[in-house]
Order: sequence, then C-alpha cells, then structure tokens
Amino acid sequence: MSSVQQAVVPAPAAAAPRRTAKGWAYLRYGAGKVGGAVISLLAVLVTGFFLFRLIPGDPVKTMTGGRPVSAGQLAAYRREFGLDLPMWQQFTDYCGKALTGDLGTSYQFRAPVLDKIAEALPNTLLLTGTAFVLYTALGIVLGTRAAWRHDRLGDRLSTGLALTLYSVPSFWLGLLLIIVFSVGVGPIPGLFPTGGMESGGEEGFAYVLDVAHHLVLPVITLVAVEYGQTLLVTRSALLDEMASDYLTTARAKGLRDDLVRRRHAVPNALLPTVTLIFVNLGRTVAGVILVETVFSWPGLGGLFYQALSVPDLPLVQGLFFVFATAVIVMNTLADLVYPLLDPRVGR
Amino acid sequence: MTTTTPPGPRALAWRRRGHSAARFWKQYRTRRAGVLGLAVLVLFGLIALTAPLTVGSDVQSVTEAPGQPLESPSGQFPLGTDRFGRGLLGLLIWGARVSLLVGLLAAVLSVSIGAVIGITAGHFRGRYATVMMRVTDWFLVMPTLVLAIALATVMSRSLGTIILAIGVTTWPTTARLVRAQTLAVESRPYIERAKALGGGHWHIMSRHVLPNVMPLVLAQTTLVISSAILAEATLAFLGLGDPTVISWGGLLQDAREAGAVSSGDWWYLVPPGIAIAVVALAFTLCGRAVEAVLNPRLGVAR
Amino acid sequence: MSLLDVRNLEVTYADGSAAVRGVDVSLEAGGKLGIAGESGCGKSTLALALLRLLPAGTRVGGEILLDGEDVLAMKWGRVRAVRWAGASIVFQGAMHSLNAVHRVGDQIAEPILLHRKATAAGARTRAGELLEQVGLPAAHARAYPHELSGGQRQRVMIAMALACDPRLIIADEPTTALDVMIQAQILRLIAGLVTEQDLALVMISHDLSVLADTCDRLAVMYAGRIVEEGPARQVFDDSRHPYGKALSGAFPRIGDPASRFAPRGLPGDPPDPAAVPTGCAFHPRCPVALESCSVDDQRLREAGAGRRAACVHVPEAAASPSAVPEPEASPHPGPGAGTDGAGIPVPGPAPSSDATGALGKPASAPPPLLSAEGLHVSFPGRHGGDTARAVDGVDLDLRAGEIVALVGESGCGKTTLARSLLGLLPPTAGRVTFDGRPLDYSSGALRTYRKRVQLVLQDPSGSLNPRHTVYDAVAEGLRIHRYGGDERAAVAEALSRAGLRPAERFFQRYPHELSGGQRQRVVIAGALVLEPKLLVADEPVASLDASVRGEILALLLRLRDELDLSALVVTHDLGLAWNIADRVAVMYLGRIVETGSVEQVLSAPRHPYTQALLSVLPDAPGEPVVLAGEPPDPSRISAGCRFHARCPVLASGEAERAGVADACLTRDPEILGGGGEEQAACHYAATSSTSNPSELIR
Amino acid sequence: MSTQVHGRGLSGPTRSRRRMPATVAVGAALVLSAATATPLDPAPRQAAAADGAKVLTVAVAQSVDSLSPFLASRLLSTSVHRLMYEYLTNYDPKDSRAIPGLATKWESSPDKLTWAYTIRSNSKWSDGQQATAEDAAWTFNKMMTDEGAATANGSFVSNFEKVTAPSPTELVVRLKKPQATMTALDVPIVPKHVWEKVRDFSKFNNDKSFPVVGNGPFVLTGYKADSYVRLKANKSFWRGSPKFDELVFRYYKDQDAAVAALRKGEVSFVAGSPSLTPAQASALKNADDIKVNDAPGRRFYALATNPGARARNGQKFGDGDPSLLDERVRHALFMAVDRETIIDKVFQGHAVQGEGYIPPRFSPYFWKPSAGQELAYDPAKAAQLLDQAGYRTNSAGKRLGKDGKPISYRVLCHATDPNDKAVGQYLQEWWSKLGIGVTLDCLDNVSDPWLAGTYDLAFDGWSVNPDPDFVLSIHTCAALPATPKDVGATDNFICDKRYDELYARQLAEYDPVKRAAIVKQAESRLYDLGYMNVMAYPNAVEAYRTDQIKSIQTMPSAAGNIYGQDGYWSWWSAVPADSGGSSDSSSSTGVVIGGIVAAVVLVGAGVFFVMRRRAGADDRE
Repeated sequence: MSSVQQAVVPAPAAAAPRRTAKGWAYLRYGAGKVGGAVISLLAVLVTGFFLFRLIPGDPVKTMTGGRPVSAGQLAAYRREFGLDLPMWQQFTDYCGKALTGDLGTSYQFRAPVLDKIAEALPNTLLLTGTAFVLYTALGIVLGTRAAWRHDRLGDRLSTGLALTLYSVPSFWLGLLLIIVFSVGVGPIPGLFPTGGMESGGEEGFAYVLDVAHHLVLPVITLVAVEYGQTLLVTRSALLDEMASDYLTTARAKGLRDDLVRRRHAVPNALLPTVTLIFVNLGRTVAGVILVETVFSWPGLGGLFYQALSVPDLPLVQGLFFVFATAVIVMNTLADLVYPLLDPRVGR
Repeated sequence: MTTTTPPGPRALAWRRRGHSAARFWKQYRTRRAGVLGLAVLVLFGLIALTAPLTVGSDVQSVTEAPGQPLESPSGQFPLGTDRFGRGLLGLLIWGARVSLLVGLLAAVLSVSIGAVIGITAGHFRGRYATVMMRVTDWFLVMPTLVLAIALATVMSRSLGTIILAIGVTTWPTTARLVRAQTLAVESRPYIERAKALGGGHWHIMSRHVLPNVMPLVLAQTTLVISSAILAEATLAFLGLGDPTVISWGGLLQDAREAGAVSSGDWWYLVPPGIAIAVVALAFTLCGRAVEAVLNPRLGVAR
Repeated sequence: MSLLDVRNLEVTYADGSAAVRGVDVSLEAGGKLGIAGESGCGKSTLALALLRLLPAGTRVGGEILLDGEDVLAMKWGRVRAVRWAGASIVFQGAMHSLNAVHRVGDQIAEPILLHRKATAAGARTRAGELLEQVGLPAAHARAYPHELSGGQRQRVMIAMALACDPRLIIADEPTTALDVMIQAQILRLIAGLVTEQDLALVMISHDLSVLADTCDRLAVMYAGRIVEEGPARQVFDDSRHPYGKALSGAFPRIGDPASRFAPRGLPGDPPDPAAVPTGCAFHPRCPVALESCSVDDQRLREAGAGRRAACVHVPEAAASPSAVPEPEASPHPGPGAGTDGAGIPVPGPAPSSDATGALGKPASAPPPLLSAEGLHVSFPGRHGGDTARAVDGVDLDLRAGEIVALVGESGCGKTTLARSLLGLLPPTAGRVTFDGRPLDYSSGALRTYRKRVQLVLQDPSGSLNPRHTVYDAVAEGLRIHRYGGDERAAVAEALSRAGLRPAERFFQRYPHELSGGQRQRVVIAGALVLEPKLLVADEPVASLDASVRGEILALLLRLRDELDLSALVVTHDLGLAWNIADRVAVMYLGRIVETGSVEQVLSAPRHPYTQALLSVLPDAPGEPVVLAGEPPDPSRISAGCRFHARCPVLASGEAERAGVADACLTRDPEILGGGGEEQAACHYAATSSTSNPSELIR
Repeated sequence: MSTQVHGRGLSGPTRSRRRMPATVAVGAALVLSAATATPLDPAPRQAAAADGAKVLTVAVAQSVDSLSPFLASRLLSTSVHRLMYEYLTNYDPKDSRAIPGLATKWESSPDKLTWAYTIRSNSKWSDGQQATAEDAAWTFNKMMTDEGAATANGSFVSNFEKVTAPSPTELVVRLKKPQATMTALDVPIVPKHVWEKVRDFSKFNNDKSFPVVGNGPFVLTGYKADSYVRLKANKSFWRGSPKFDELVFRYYKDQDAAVAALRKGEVSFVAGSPSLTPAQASALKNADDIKVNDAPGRRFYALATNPGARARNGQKFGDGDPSLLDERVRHALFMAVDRETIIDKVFQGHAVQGEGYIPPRFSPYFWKPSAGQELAYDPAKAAQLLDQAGYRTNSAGKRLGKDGKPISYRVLCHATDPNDKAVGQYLQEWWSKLGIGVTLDCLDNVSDPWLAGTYDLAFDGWSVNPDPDFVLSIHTCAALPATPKDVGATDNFICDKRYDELYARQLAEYDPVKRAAIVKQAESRLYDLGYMNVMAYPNAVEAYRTDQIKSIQTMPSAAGNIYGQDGYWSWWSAVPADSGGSSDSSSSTGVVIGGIVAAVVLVGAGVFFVMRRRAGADDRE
C-alpha cells in the first residue's frame, strides 16, 4: 500500500544536539512550569479567601455556642479573630501572613491552623500515598496486560471489573468492608479494626504494625475505587501505540513479543498515562475525604468536614489551600517528569 | 435512480439523518457491553418514569408508613423497611427519579459549559484562549468534591444546589477534551479550504467544528452523567442533600444515621449502593461504546 | 540455489481481502529486484510476509525459501533468529518507524546485541561505524529521531538495516517521503552499499522510473499479482503489458514532446483488495481488453528473453518483442463519452497551443490577472530564534488562461508564496495585485476576492469534511456567498464539469465512499462552482496514484481551455511542469532563481540549481549532479548568491575561470522580473548566455 | 502447499508467555496484607497495657475542644475535667442532693450573702502537694478577674463579690445577690502552684506536659487530638481509688464504627451521641456479653415556636411569622402533633411521652398537665382553633395568613441529629393536613438564624441538672439579650410577666418542698403559653461489655445514665470483670484465618512459577 506522499519534511535540526543546549532548554521549560504553578497557588489563595466568606453564619456566635455573651465580649472576640476589620484589610492581612506561613488560628481548636494541619497531614499522606502507589502500579500493570492481549477474555474481564469498581461509591464500599471484615458476618470474624488510625498505647515497631493493621481497609477501599481510572487510561494509551510502525520495526529486528511490549510500546504509552494519573489526583483527594469520614481516619478530610460546619474560616481556608497545593504540586511534578520520559518536549 | 420530484434539501437532510442514525445503530449493536449498558438504562428509565403509577407518591409518606420500623426483608416488604416503616423497595424505585434527574441535569449543564468554552478556546487563539484555558486549568486543579462541598454549604440545601455544585465543578474536563478535539479539527485542510472559500468564524465553528466535536460531546455527556450520579450520592451522604427528598444518596445517609452498618441491617444499606453502582456503570459502558462508534479514529475497538 | 525463492505466495487478511494472490519471484545473491505497483497492489504485504511480520489472523499460503529454508514453516525461535540477521527491512516513513523515545544509536545497537555476541560498548562503536558508512557523523548516535531531518532519519534506517550484515535488504518505499535531491542522495547510498557489500536488494516503490534506474530486474504488481517481470530498463521503456505501458507512460520524460501538454493516465482507480475484479483484474481499466479478459484469468507467460507478462496479447510461442499490438497513442475517444462515473478519458494534445513551440506572448500584453511585486513574507523564529524569511523578494505575474508551475524543494517558500497570493497570509513587504488593483485585506473586500481566486489542496481526503456529503462540500462556497440562483443546478453543473457524471449520483455520497481521484474532483468542483478566474493548486496530485495523476492534470488542462481558467500549480515534480505548464518558476530559499517558458527552462536550464534538479531525475541523461547537504534553512540565508554554498559551478572552479566567483560570494543577484521572458538569477549564467547545459556542469 | 494460519497471536502449542513478573508483584502485595492481618490480630485485643492492667475503654463521638477547664465547653471535655479535678460539692447518686466534695461542710450567713466552706485536708494533688482552700480561692478569683479564664464557667462567679481563704481548710465567698446554686458550683478547682505560670488563659490548652497535675479520681496521662484521651487511676484519691487501672476515651467519628468496636471488644463502653439509635440498641440486645442500659434520660426534646424575638431594650428583631403570636394558633399546632407516634416510630420505644417541662426522672420537680389543661392530639379541634383565630383555608385547602398569602413555617433542625429530620418529616405531613406548609431547614449549626430570630419553629432540647434553676432561667425576660447586637442567655425569646414572678419566687425559696410547688406552677404557665411543646423525654441508651465491666454505678442509682453524669460515679465505681476470657478465643480464630489466606497465596505463586518455566523459549512468539 503506497503511503500518502507528504512532500513536507521538517526543517533540518541543529547539526548535532549540544549537551548544554538541552540542559538549558529544560531549565527554561521547568522554570516556566513552576512559574505557572506559583500563579495558580496565588489564585487558589485568593479564591479560598473569598469563597468561604460566602458561607452563611457568624463564626463568633457559633463559637460561643449560644452561651450568654455581651455585645462587648462579642466585639472582643471579633477583634481577636480580626473579623472587625474591613474586608480588604482582612484580605491583605490574610495574604501577608499566609505567605509567611501563618494561616491564622482555628476558632474552634484555639490552635494555629498550621499546627492542626501539621497534626493531620502525615496521616492523610500515609493513607493517600500508600493508596496512590498501589493503585497506580496495579492500574499500569493490569492496563498493559489488558491492552496487549486486546479483546480476549482476560482483557474483557479486567476492564469490566475496573469499570464496575470505578462506578461504585467509595463511601458505600467502605461501609460494606466494615460490615464484612470488621464487624464480621456469620463465620468470618472481624479481622480488621473498624476505624481510627491506632489502638493507642503502642510504641516502636508494634505501633507501626498497629497502624498498618488500621490502614488495610481504608487503602483497599481507595485502591478498589481508583485503580480503574489508571487501568483504562494506560490501556487506551497502549492501544493507540500498538498500531504504530516502530513496533513492526522492533519485531522485524527479531525481538520477542514481550520485549517489544516492554522496551518499545510501554515507554511510549506511559507518556499520556503519566500526565493523566497526576491530573486525576483531584478526584483522589475527594475519595480520601470520604474514606476518612467513613473510617474515622484522623486526617485532613475529616478535619475539613468538621471545620465546614462551624464555619471555622481560617482552618477551612488552610485546608482548602493544602488540598489545592497538593494537586498543583503533583501537576507540576507531572510537567517536570514528562520531558524526562519524552525527549521531544522541553528540549 | 428515477425520482419524480427531486426531494427538497429539507427532506434530504432528514433522510440523511435517518440514514446515519441507522448506520450508527448497526455499529453500536456490535458492542455487547454498550448494548448491555443501554438495556439497563432503559430499564431504570422506565422504572423512574412509571414510579408514580407503579409505586405512587404516597410511598414516601411517613405517617401512612405500612410496616414497623426496620423490619428485615419479608414477603410484604421484599427489601425490608426503613426507620419509619416505609417499604424500601418503593423508596428505591422512587429514589431513581431524583438520582437520574440530578445526574442528567448536572451532566447537561457541565457538558454544555465545557463544550462552549472548549470550542471557543480552541477556535480563537490568542489572549481569549489563554485566559479561558487558565481558568479551566485553575478549575481542574480544584479538588472537585471539596469545591462541591463548599458550594453546597454556602447555598441552601436543595436539589438545585446539588445540580449547580456538580455542574460548575465538573465542566473543565469536558472543556479540555473538546478544545483538544477542536484544535485537531482546525488543523485539517478542509478548514483552510473553508477559509479560502471566505467562511467566517461562525461558519467554520458551526458548520465544521461542531459536527466533528459532537461525538466526543455525546460520549462525554454519558460519562459525566455517571460521575454526576456518584457526586449526588456523595453529597447526600455527607448530609448536604435535601433531607425531605428521597434519593439513593439520601437513603444511604438515612441507613448510616440509623446505625444500619453496626447493627448488620444489610438490606437497608446494600440496595441503594448497588443501584447507584449499576446505573453509573451502565452510563459508563454506553459512553465508551458511543465514543468507540462515533470516533473510529480511536482505532481499535475499545 | 537462489537466495530468495517465493513460490505461489498467497496472503489473505483477517477481513477477507486477498492482498497477494499467488506470487512467484526469485532473487539471486547480490541481485537487485524492483517491485512496482500502485496502492493496494500488495507490494508492501509481500515485503512484510518475507519476514512473517503480518498481523495476527492473516492466512498465508505458499512457500518463502530464504537460503532454501521455508520461513513460513520455521518455529518462532528460528524466525526471530533469521529476522535482521538473514534479511532486514528499511521502512518508508522513518519518522514513525523509529522509536521516538530512544536514542538513534541505541536503536541501531539493539539488533547487534540481540543477534551477535557483543558487549554494550562494542555494539555502540559498531553503531558509530555504521553511521559513518551512511554519511552521518558518529556523534549523531546520541541524537533522538525528532532531532534529525527526513534524509538523516532515512540514513539511520539504512545503517540499522546493515547492523547484522544481512545477505538481503528489503527497502519498502525508502525515498517516497523525501525531496528530489535527498531522494537522489539516498538512492545512490543504497546502490553503493549494496554493490560494495554484495548484498541482495528488493526495492519496492510506486515510482517506476526510480526502480528502472536502481534495479537490474523489475516486477510490476497489480491487484495482488505480478503482471510483468523482466530486465528493468526493458520493462520501463518497452513494457509488454498494457498496465505496464500505461504506468510507465504516467512518468513523463522531460524533453519528450509526446508528453508535453499530454498527461497520460488510466481511467478509474487501482482495485480495492477486498473486491478484486473477475478474470484479468486489469480488464476494467485495460484499453485493449477483449471480451474474454473479463472471464479467464491470465497467468505469467514467457514474453521474450528473460521476460514474462500476464496478458492475452502476449502470444505463447512468439518471443519477438513487437508482438503486442501497440495501443494507439491516445486510445480514448474525445471528451464527453459517458463512462460509468469513473471520469472522462484523457483528451488528445491540447488544441490551443502547439506542442513544440514556446507559447508566444500575445501581442498586446493585457495587465497580468494576478501579480506579486517585491513580495516578502517572514515568520518569527520558534521561541526567540531568528526570523525565517520564507518569501524573500518575489515578482511573479499570472495572465488569464495561463498555467504557471512553481517548482522547488521543500522549505523553499513556494507554499507560503501561494498562500500569500490567495490573501490567506498578509505579506510583511511588497504587495499582491489582482486585475491591476492592489489586494485590500479588509474582510469585505477579501470575501469578494475569494470568489475570484480558488484554492485546491494536496490531501484530497483531508480537504473534505468527513461529515459533509459531496453536495454540501460543493455547495459550501455558494452558501457562504449567499448564491441567489438554483443551488442544485449550479452544483450539478460544477460536478459534471469536474468529470463526475452523472452528478446526481454523487450528491448523497460521503467522502470516505469515494476514491482519491474522485475526491480531488469534488474539491475542484467546489472551487469551480464560484466561477473563479484563477485556481491556486498546492501539490494537487502529490498524494494520488500515478495512473490517477494524469486524469486530474488533464482536467486542469481542459478547464484552462474551456473556461480560460488560469492556474498556479505548486509542485516539487518537474515532470508535472513539463506535462501541463506554460511557464515555470524555480524557487530556492524564498526567491525565484529561474523563470521562463517550460520549453526554455526544462530543455535549456541556465541556473546551476535547475540543472542539478533536472540531472538527478531518474531517467535524466548523463551523470546526475547530487547537491550535498540538506534543503536550506530560511532562517539562515547566506550573503551574496544564496545558492553559492551548494553551487557545483562554484565548486568545480568554473565560476573562478569566468571571473564571477567573488560576485557569487558577495553580490546577491537582482530579483527577476515577473514577466514571461526567460531569466536566471545567476552571475555565471549571465556571462555565458549561449552555453549548452550538459557539458557546462560536467 | 500447506496453508497455515500465520499470525503473532497464533494458537501455538503452549501459549503461556513469559509473563512480566507483574502477577508475582500482585501476589506479594496480597501476602503482605495478609501477613499484617495475622500476627497483629488478637482481634478484640483490648488496649491492654503491657503489665496486664485492667483498662476501661469508652468510645466517644465528640473530639475534645480544649483540655483547659477554663476554655472547654463540650460534654466530653467537661466530663474529663470532672475526673481530673474535684469540685467543691458533688451530687448524691440516689437523689442528686448536694453532698461533700472538696468541701466537707458549708453554711451561709442569715442574709445568704456570705458562704463559708470547710475544705477537706486529706485531698492531695497528684504531684504530692496538699490541696487547700487557697487553690479554690485562687481559681475563683482568677475567673472573676481574667476574662480569658471566664470563658467556660464565668456565669457561676459573675455574682461573686469577694472570695478569700482565711486558712488552708476554710474558704469564704461574699455574694452581691442571693444565689441558689451555691451548693452546686460545678467549677473544677485547679492547683494554684501549677496554673500560676500560665500567661494567656485564652490560648493555654493544658495539653503540652503530661501527666497533668489533678486531685480527681483519675490523672490525665496521654492525649492525641481526634484519637484518644488516656487517664490513669489516682491511687491516693480521698474517696478511694477507682477499680480500673486505666481509663481511655477513644474518638470514633462514626457511631457505627464505635458500636462495631464494642461488638468486637475493642472498646468496653459506647454511649452514642445523643444516644444509640434504636436499630443499634435492638441489635446489641441480643449480642452476647453486652448489656444495654436503656434508662430514663435527663433530656427533654421539644418544638419551640418563635414568640417574636426582641431585646431587653424593647427593640424587635428577626422575622418570626406573626400568626405564631396568637396563642390559639400555637395550641392548634400543639394539638396537631401526635406525640405517641413519635415515641413509637421515631424513638421506637426508647423515650417517654412528653408532658411537662422537667423530665420525670427529677421526680420532685416533674409536673403533668391536668386532663382539662392537656393539649392532647386532636387534629379536628386544631382545625377549629385555627378557624376561630381567623386563619381560614382557601379553595386549595391552604390556610391563608393575615396578609392573604398561604402560611408556611420554616423549621430549624440540626443536620447532625437524625431525630430532628425524622420528626420534621412527620410535621410536614401532619401540618399539611391542616393546610400549613413546612420547609425543613437542616443546618450544621443552627445558632445563627436562632440567635437572629429568623425562624418560625425550631427543634430544641436541654439536659436538665439536678437543680432545675438554669433550664427555668433561660425563659425569663432577664435572659433576653440587652440589645439586638448582644447574645442573651434566652433560649427562645420567651418573656412573660407571670412566669418571671414565679421564677423569682422559686429562686429565693430555700425550702425544697415549697420550691418544688412554685416550679410546677411555672411549668404549668409555660405549658399554657404553648411556646414550648415538649414532645418526648429521650432515654439514655448506652451499652457496655459485661465481660470487661462487671458492674457500674448509674445516676440516679435506681435507673439512670452512665455517660455524662453530674459526677464521676460511673467511672469511679466501675468494677472490672474477673478475666478477659471471651476476648482470647476469637483472636485465635482470626490468626487461623489469616494463616490460611497467606498459605493460599504462597501456593498460588509457586504453581504459577512452575507453570511458566515449562514453556520452552523456542515456541514463544
């Protein structure tokens, strides 16, 4: 089959790619991406401030829990929380302090927001991090396998399962796991704890095992709900690659089928997958909030939900900022990692 | 081909649409998963629409609740009763109306915003495009559920709030996909030919870009519906839904509040979850099948 | 025992289409076999079948003996051992055939590590040597495919093919996507390496003239069968099979008056492997088809010394060459005969201008219909690089009823010039005038201008919106300009004028239901419907099959005669200029370096660049002058004459003797006038206006 | 000519292909998770400290807001403080009379303005120092002077004029006006020598250095926010050391998780917030080793109507529906609520039908309306009353307000309380039969619209102390906010002259019998006003493991609640069950199951490896 004769051949590249030029171009590319990320962070800071000001309710009145408080005392509280200043001044104070790392004090817990976040962040990172690693690995491995033996039983089964679990509400799955594996139904005794992060009172290695024991069910819930997304993305990326000519070249060179897949097809298929994995992180943050609520996991998700009811403005803004920063950082990471995988970008 | 009076352009257009619809269905039928998904959707659609006839709106009344609170499944109540003694099967059927309605409206809202912004950002290069894409990226960066929760708390508890919260936070993914497709279409030579023929912006967008973007928009709508239904259930579960309205998410929240989990009343908790999962899965299967049929460029059948 | 012996090979794809229907071919060690054929004839399938690279579910019959061992019967382990060690392949689109994320050196080293006991370092040095062999610096091993030009990538493919010293190289369309000059370089490289290392070569191409030039034996394939085989030069010059004759006719020989204003092609399109016609597959398009041809199939039979052909006209016994009745020169009756929608046949020599004499300029020269005066178009370099001066000072005139060919390598700015003439690209300097009035870029004026000048694009399948029917595509122009009259009649008239009769049958068809040739006719009809004065065609036939190309060129000629429709044809193919153009302008690095009537410029070129272009054509007489280096970069134009870096005249010292050497280095020759008279922007040419081109640059 | 199906995916002899070691990785992950399950899973392993000490674990649904007694207002925090610091007085578990705490005896001057307490000499702080009257005086003075310290219990001392400690065992308090709560000063007495160093009371959370110095039955030894509060028994407590060695409050955000933990033995006691749901109670009733304590609660659950919010200075604010100002309308709404259905369907029997204002558990003050006075469930009579009040129904059956528009009331409900939502749905249907619309407005925090008076009706509920003074005071005109800007002590903006007189008389009356009679008259007046429709007295529904707790003191001891008592009786009196018998058996089965899972996975991986090796390299693609 004679191919479509494209008379256009790209303009000639530099004679030989010099080492420094590549490094320098990558720096410029990286700086551009990080610059974009910083702008996004500022935008998040600003929107976080105004968005939560819309929440009805006067935090001070909620704070005093309806106890008899004189107008004077109320005014004192407002001054203490800086709520009496005009809006724009509140805003400038807020930004000034935020940039220096001081996110204000939580009305509810009377402790600096940064401390409350610092307390809960490691727990969320532990849960999200473990789940992220597991479901990404699982998604890529199963996705590759499903694509390579396309439309056979294995492919249809794993894709079907991934799609089903992808459509299951994460909180509902969590509750089911608690019923079956924590409370225990009939013969199956409760294997796992029903909630919380630790039984308390453990030290050293026993503490680690105890936390791991508490970690099992939440991680299984998160992984079950999230790995489908990665699987589908990897699978479609690899399917696109399987039709391309360089694979025929590789086979013509005498490489075995799985070598062709591992050395040639997968690296190319990973490019779009890597970006989409990080972009879908926004959805994982949502999943974490739900799983933390169901499993009483002392993380940011639970804190956020609690803070919203007061509304504990500094804490809510701080958490909102942390959630958005996590997603922005991961997206920027994806942008920085991408050129390392794909030589055509950022050089 | 002897035709007495040549059919006018209007008749031609309709015959062509009929023809292409038949062609679409012939290809769609080959995808077993898509057909299965469609069958499930039709079933749930019927259930939802005929609910007032089959089950009647008084199923949700608490005062005339037929059974005792929290009865386990029996002949009279195939799925047992809820905390007021109302039959859960009836509530499940009645709940379908709200969940599907919210899912559809939220998806339509989200996809239409996404499509408009996607096409315009794709077509008009320069400042407008960069600004729109900055906004889209910023929205994409936002964790959708966090934003939805914030919006739901800000506004009063009602279905409208839920639909708005979901719609406003999920449009960026569609916008990004549509913009990529628009850029691909605009790079095709027939766009340059249209420009050479003197076609303006509106002509190019409406006559060339839109018809080629429609399959993606259609497929995306079905995929967004499934995530919208999940989002509605999530918000209702977090207690941000309208408590007086019967929806699957609401049922789950009631089950949880009644302590069904620890007391092992599985029949209160399991059916709504399964209903949500089945409908969301059905929509996803249909979406993927539509995408594969209308977008052969995606190559190998998914 | 021959190196490669294919016996009755049959290949049927999973979807039931019979790509190869019984092919017998053999090749001795060191032999060079060319396989020619149009799209869909099964030549690439044959190539892939040799190394069992066909997709899963393909049914393959017959035997492929490589060194006596049947590849189809081998165990997979053996097949993998044979691949690349026994025979290797050079694919066509090197951009897609190389892995974008691996360095080029690693990809070359990969087969070495696989088939030879070699350390990683050893493989790397071997890769360096191979790169040197194909004319690339060893340092390029560290480069990625996207950092190399088309020509350089093809050299890498060749280096890779030689990695394990195979005894047979299969080259599938190795130079199709390359420029004429680069193509010449690559073909010389392949020929050199093959003879030097005594390798066997199977070269596959749709370009008969290239194969005739490089291979010693030639086989022509049609619809999955070899219809003719024999010594390359004989098959090309004097084919025994009507298809062979028509195919070689489609490649015009510049200077041969027979093909001047007489593009030859075949009606209809190459058959679809899924629906192969009965009997002799060629009978629907065969000018000398007999009744029986549609019934009984033809097998290869002896047709002279070492030649075979599969046609009823080749008598079994007689070996004399002239036995095949000579199909008359212009086998088809005049225009107007209604054939079933496949397009009207080729008209006789164009009546209006005599084939030999140059087109004399009509006495009272009317103002040019469209002209560019001192036109400059430049683009800002990519992120901060220096600006690329795509069009760097061009004067060009186009008169009514005249066809001008704009010829040059890729990157010489011919497409940009065409776009700016159409008003799609505002020029950075100079102006475009139409009917004497300068072009006004306000949207209103631009719209009326658009009615008068129309564009025809290269990729027929890309220029039609897949979701619009033929009727919509053609009527689009009318709808944009709110045409008052009867839309149906206008569309029908345009379609039939473009050769698609009966027009109504095509109204409801979709682009993907038409063949390449038909789609291009729809595009042309879409342009005709607005009754333009001028047609700008950017590589109108580049992506069509050879036989279909003639049809479209003939259509352009006929439109020029019947509608006095002038045309500017942008092409890289000088043969096309010889076929249909009245005047030709050769462009190099954004400027016209030589212009004049086709007869003057193509028979007696005075600019060394034109001479070099003509010399590298496959069937050009004499030794080809292959210019070194890559097509020039418009963002780095040298001082003085822009061609001096690659000019053979300067290199051979001839310019020194003529005393113009320093002028070439310093003085930029002045911009040629837009008019019809013959000019060449070259100091050396100016000094010796009488010289004969051939001995000049030897 | 052999035709052979050629193709990469050809069904060769053994088509297993050398698989990426992926399935092995997945196998390994399974083994890891099973492994963590096995050794770790003496499943219902209590939080037994290393040396086999007896630990009482209590599942709570609230997190501690602050560990500083001057700041904490949540029930959990105040309960913990009740265990850490001794109060001056305590309540008798039988009849909640004031009995000696830190103070052994007390008497007041004839004009009731000077109170002298004798401080016991045998109560020592956990760091060995003697607890003296000086500590009490310093605590009270601190609360009177430092606004930050007055955040939590400032209301007790607002009426104090001077507090002195003439001797280590004697404390004298001078009052500005007579105050009946002098024998019920629920104020934690903190050690002066520790709290002197605190600079800013509004920021100090008392959660930095452990153990925290205290003289209560337990000493705070550990705290992790949103996870647990850990206390150790104070062996040298003057009233006798608690029987349990350790007391742990573990935080379960989700009540279901807490109940599940109880069933598995992870915790010994679950109270539920506000109490266990009917479903959980019935499920736990027939679970082994678990006792459900379903006792009359100390809370009343009422529907309050907006009487037209106004401040003490007479300024009106808020937008309550004018029709509610008419007593007949309030009575009609009162009579359209079927309290019996609420007890059956919403509380499913775990509550007592609502009558008067004070719950029946406080027998001396419990009042029931007489037959004539009672506003029993009678929708027909309610409709008549509305007609008499001039609110006729229009053609569509909707009752029209004075402004001619159909009446629709906004009902405030707590989004976190399932009962509010349930009763709200009943109201919607009952009152729609009367032609009155109801929009249920469930919010996470209802205090804003409530304090601003922008509501028509609201679900209301209070825990009543043994001394009913506080719950009565919140309906007096004095409790109204001074100006609309302030936040008054009022609960529902009720201000009625007759009611205020009765309240003032009972406050000054020291004779318990006479005081009870006056209180009942006040309750009757409140009932007639129709502002507070007390629908039910929810029971305290709690559950604990009998294999971990043999016996535990309820309050009132006859039948009462365990969690949230006015005193530390429950945790102090709890007797650990003799052996941790049952918990061991189930843990062994857990180990067995874990082992089997791990074994299966290992075998599977092994088989897979063997199978893969067999296929020769030759005939693989």
